Amino acid sequence: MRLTCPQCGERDRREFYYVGDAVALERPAPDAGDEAWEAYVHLRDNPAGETRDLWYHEAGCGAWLVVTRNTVTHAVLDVVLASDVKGGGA
Amino acid sequence: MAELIAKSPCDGLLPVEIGGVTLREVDLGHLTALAPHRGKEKSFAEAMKAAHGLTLPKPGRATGKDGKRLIWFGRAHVLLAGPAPAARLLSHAAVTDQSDAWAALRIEGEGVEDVLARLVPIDLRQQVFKRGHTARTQLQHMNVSITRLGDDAFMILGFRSMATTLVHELETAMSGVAARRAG
Amino acid sequence: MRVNGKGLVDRNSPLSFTFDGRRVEAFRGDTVASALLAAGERLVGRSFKYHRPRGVMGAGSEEANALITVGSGAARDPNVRATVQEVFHGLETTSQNRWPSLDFDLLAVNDLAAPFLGAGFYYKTFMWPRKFWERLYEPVIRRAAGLGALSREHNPDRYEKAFAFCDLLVIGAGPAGLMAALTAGRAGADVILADEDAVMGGRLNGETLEVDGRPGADWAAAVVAELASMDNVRLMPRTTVTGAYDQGTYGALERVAHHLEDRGDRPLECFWRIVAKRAILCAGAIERPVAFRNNDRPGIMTASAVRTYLNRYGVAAGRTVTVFANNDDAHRTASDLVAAGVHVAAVIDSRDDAPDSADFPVIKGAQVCDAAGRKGLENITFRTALGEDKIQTDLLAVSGGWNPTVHLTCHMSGRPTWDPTIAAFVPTPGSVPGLTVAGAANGAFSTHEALQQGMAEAKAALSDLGVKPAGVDLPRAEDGEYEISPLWSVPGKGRAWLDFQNDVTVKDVVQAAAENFRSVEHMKRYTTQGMSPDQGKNSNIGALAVLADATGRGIPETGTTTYRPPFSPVSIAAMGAGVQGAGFAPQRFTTSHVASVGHGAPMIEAGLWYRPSYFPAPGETTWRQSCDREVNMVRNTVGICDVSTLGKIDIQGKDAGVFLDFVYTNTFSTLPVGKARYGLMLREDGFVMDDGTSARLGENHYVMTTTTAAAGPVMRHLDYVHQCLVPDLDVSFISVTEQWAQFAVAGPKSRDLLNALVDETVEDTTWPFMGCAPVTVQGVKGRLFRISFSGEHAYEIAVPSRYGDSLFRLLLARAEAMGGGAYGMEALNVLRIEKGFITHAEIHGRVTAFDVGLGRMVSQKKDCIGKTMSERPGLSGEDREMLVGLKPVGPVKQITAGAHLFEKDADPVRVNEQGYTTSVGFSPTLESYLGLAFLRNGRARHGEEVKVVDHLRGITARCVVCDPVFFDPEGGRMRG
Amino acid sequence: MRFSGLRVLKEGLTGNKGWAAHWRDATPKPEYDAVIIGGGGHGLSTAYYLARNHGMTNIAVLEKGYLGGGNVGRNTTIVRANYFLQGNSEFYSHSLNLWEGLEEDLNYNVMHSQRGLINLFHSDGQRDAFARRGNMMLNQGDDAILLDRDGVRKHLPYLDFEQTRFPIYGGLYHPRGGTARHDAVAWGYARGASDRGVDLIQNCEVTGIDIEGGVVKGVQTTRGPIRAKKVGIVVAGRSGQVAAMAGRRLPIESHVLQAFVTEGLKPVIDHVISFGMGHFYISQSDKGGLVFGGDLDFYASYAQRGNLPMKEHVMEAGMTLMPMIGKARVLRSWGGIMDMTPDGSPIIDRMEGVDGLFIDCGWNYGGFKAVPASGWCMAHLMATGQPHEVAAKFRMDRFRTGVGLMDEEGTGSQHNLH
Repeated sequence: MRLTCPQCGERDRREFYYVGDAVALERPAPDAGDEAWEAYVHLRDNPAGETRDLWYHEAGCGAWLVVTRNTVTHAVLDVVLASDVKGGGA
Repeated sequence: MAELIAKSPCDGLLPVEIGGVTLREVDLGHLTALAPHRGKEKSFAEAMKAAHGLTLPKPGRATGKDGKRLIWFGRAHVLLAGPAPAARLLSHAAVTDQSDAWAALRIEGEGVEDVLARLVPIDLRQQVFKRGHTARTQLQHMNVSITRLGDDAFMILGFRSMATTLVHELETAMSGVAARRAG
Repeated sequence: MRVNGKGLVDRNSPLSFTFDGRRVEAFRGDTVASALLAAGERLVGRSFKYHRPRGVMGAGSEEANALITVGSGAARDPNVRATVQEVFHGLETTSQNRWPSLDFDLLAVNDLAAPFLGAGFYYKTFMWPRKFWERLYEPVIRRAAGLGALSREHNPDRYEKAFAFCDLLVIGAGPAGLMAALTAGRAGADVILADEDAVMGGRLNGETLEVDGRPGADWAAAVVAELASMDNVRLMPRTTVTGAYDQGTYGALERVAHHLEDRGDRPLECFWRIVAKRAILCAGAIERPVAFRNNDRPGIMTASAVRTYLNRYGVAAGRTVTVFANNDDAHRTASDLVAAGVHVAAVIDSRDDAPDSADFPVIKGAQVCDAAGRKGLENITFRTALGEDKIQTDLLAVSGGWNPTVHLTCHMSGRPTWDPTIAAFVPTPGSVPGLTVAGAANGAFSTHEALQQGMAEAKAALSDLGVKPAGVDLPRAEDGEYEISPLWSVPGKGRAWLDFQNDVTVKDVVQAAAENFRSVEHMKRYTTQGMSPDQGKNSNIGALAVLADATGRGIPETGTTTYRPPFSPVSIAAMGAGVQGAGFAPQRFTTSHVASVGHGAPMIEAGLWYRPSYFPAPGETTWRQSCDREVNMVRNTVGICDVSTLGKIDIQGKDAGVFLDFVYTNTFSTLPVGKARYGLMLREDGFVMDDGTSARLGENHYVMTTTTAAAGPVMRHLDYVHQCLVPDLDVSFISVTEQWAQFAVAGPKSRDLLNALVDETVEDTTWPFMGCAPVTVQGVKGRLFRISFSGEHAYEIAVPSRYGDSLFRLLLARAEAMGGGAYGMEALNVLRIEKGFITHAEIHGRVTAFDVGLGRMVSQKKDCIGKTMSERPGLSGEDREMLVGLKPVGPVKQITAGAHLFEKDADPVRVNEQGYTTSVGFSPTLESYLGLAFLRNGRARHGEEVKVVDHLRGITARCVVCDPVFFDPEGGRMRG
Repeated sequence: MRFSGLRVLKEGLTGNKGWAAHWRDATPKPEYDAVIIGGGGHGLSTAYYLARNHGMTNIAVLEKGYLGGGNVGRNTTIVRANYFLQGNSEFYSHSLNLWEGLEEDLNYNVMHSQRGLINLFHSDGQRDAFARRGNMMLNQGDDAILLDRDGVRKHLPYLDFEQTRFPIYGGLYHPRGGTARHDAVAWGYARGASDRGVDLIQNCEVTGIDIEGGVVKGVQTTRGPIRAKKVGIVVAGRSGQVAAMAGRRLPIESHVLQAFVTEGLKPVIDHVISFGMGHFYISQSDKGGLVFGGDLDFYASYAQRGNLPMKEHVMEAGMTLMPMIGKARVLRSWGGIMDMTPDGSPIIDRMEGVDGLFIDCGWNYGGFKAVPASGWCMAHLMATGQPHEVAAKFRMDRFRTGVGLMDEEGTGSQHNLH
């Protein structure tokens, strides 16, 4: 499997660390309540098909990436920097 | 009074030459990691140009030359190799001394691409990875920085503590390639 | 025997090798199989289950029968295909799966018991008495099963792995592959051409077909020569592409030196990971046998293999040859043999309309129904509408048609499509993104079609790649129609083999269907058909057809099993190359490593690092003696310990403090410059992730310390929190673990030692407890932290790593002069247990801040990672197991780590379990074993006596529960 | 038909013509007392024990493909009871007890082979952690022996004791651990259930779950609607999709775990060996193939196939630990889809808010050995409405409350760290 890092270009899967659903980007407020936190930390859509997940280019540039991917075909549809998704532009 | 004696990371391990490929340790001078402060990317680039005459490299590129080089070092960092960082950079970037953190190797000779192809999971062939190209990637199980210095020459930076393994892996690959070329 | 004037072997290079100790003559260019056939050796192996005598069946890597062992001693290599192993002078080969000899095999008795050993018989018996399975039945079955044997010695050979990249990967160098590579190569594309054979050319080398008016093999050689001259083309002979993976990644095994008498430093094999933008599969097709009674006799081969041995190796595999076929292609075998002067008794063709020949008799509408000759074919029986007849023959060349080699197209979950016109499965387009198929692999069986498709697919690939095609002419070649009438098995009594290797017969498949194993997957799993070393390459389609027939379905409805990587078997040594011995993970050495070893310290693994266990002094014979002395030394004078392995992360930026407040449970933004603070980090699920001390070096500058084990994960975590959760913060991190060599200087005399060493004056005003500041050591700028993991007055001094070795030696010399010295991990562990300091033995991933008594460190004034989830009801309260200390109070004075805690009178069984010990050590300071443990509601139980039970080591101790801080609970020594 | 050695002899002498179907192929009835979605190991054992232990025979198992086609047919066949946390310990102990009587109970030889499992450790810290585990096994009444380096050497002399990257300090030996013939387990349960009247329906995919007023009414399938008073979801690998039919999200992500088998070899490895530092475990099948596996590929996937980096990692682990296997050739590799829960432990529970709907899922990569007890406990739950005492801790709400999390690996109650 290969992912195209926006910084480094196409790289082998062995350079990346995986953390799971990109829901991780949407951290609830501390007082959002049990259900919101349960949904954030534990519950997953876990789709058989297109999904968005978070990868870390650990052996490369150190960027966290949001990857849009198909869990059935392993096709990679899009890779963007997580910091861009979070709207952290200067 | 005794003095502290400096030891290089590959002390006693190098140089080696196998089948026309040589591997030696190089002293790059100061190594400084620089991460521009938020919103100061542009002023940092200007300060760097003014202080050291170096252009800020794009991702995957290195600027400058032997003795004074600026190497893209990851999402947030560039690595200044050679001069001590000018004080004026401090107001534009996080400045961290890395002079002792990395083992710096130069590997060169005909067949060096074949040697690295045994260890590095990226395409380092001349037509793709040209002089001035650099990458953060892996070498066997280690995270490294690789920069092409010339047609048959690369610079490899690896963790200081892993220098023994780094040299061992490269030597093994060099002897395997040499044996094939001999045949 | 050899046929003069035929073959590509080098008749000027004779050599010899051994088979079962017998000398066999051969030529360079032979395989073991061709040489054995030339020497008239027909019996080469024994089958898996019935130990039936077997001979060479094919001429490729899919060989089902001729599996041999190459070499001896540690390097012996079992299950090598004799059809692939090239000969060299002195090569040593032996037959397998027979005892005492190939000719006389005792287990051939299984063949007589065959009626009781049919499909799945073992599921129905061997159940009684229960204990007999492990003691009797299973050992007997295991000994009888298996093929070759491993040496049981460490692999002595060198293997290698490598990466390669290209625009276009062409898999297979037959006519289609050569044409594809030529088309792309001339256009200037970056091409890799890989072929499993030593000589490229594929079927062209085994046939007498012409291309462009000259022998196909000559045409192939010319194309290979041209390709070899191109800088943009890389030829990889002896390289099997074994798997297709995501995003254009292919695995390939190169057999580098199996064919060499003197291999020097060459690896035996190299496992390649090839990344290709496009690929064309030109893997050809595999001829399939027909099932009939005793169709596994030595001397029964595929028709194309017989041609290959004749045309490529100059070997006639028999003296009187009979051909049995259901298609035109096999008639070429007879023609080639006759042309070479070999007697062809007859061609038996199942079709009524088979073509006639002037050169040999063709018996139409006929089927071979039996074969005789246990260790070598003697005659066959065939059946026509008129009845049965026999032919004396020593070689039967069989063709049931051809199966395109579709395997790689199925590696990414693709399924092939049934093509009734050729009675075979063909690749389904698009099965592997970026890969197309050409030639026989695509069901195009004529040479013309192969060349034409190879060229067309290469052009399509060039177009995708944006490369302009160059002029290449399509060579002239035969374009015969492939006429076939399906024939899978010949009805009749007796056993007719489908899977030769696993001894699966038509009867087995029919029985499986009767027992309701009607799904093709069930049939495969029940009969083991297709699970043999050829993975069903010779048997899958035949077995499927028999199953379809037995269940009254068509072949497409019955479906196929899945082809999975690897295409042909790959040695573990090749895919796991480069790690034997220490190479599995990098070794990390501290700067004090050499000096520590010089002091006799045994070095132990700490993650990837090596750290000294203890430093034995003269006269000490056990580690405990050294450890006790080192602990006393730190408590009474001064000790030195390398702590460089702890993770150190440089954190800068105007939001550094705010950021740390978010990742730590406690507050760092209020920490004064020049001070350090202990911090606790949670995972988002509320459990403790790591701990460590972070110091504020400047207004916007901190250095964080992590545990050795968590250095990498914490770095990743900080990057995650920053980039994914709070990217607007102005903060950056970089690991400085490698930059600094850091040593603990601990003990009452630590300050004296440092004052004699550093330029600055070290005193409570300049370095109060938890203070930190720059320091100069012999002119070298460093950092000095007043922190303690021993509970003593202590410091950690850091200098750039280049000076680490030197500083360690200097510190050691100074310490020794003061009555102190170095201490290792054992003493470090005892010192911290005495103080109740936790490590990853305690924060093992299942504990909360509450559990370790640090609940108050979770600041209520701010949010932090893990805070909300740490407030879940299950993460605190009296049902939790809490950190406590344990001291023995009974006659047994020893405690062990990993023991469980029980109320003092309770039975030591699970339902009574109350907790467990995590760290224990003998404290020379308190002259007692001490234990850290987790005990249910432990903080409320100080003073209670509990039973500490280690069943494994037979130790049960009575202990009193106490505070985990055993020594100097007020911390006066550390702060003073 | 009762299987026995005598029967094999008799059939052998009469041309093997008397063998009958191991299970009946059933067509769906309009209504059942209970429907099990999923004809894998767990679903079939649930059906078997519903019939055997609770007398419920008007039940059906609905399988979208062929029986035993999921993880029960693609795993490394290890059977063990070596857990150390409350909840897991008693459950897997119960499962091992059931394994030990399984062949007699099913009259089917599943080749359960108690050849012994050895978990290696490579540091004092790991030894302490394994000691805790071994002591819990003994607390539970199971078996465990702590081996030192020489003890390991006696059992496994062929390991690399001198050069390997992580030297072998010792091992935790679990003599009752072992392997079983995975497919036969599914077939044995299928035959047992079918003989007791259970309808086994293959090629029948569930496409919807009918719920009215918070009560389950039945399922929609590719072979028509089926009414049912109780519905059990037992579809490891597809749990998320089926739960979604009931409008539920689960604390599960699906991951690929690869496994490998080599060509047949004469007996060389007599135990099950687990090398935690390298995420590597291996045994040798009775046919002679070395069966081994490693860690997850580590990305959410439903593809039943893996990629090269993990394959290489697994082979590398083998080569550093036991370089004698270098010349063994890998014949086939495959991937199973694992239901990964945040704490690495399973769920057998009622589906909150829907009467009559139950779920058995989240087996992570340890589902095979759990097959008997999982079925036993799921059947108990479905029949009685109460959790079985050995599975009482496999509650879904433990993630919300934090009570009774069973994180054996200590990697965290969050996804993807196991």
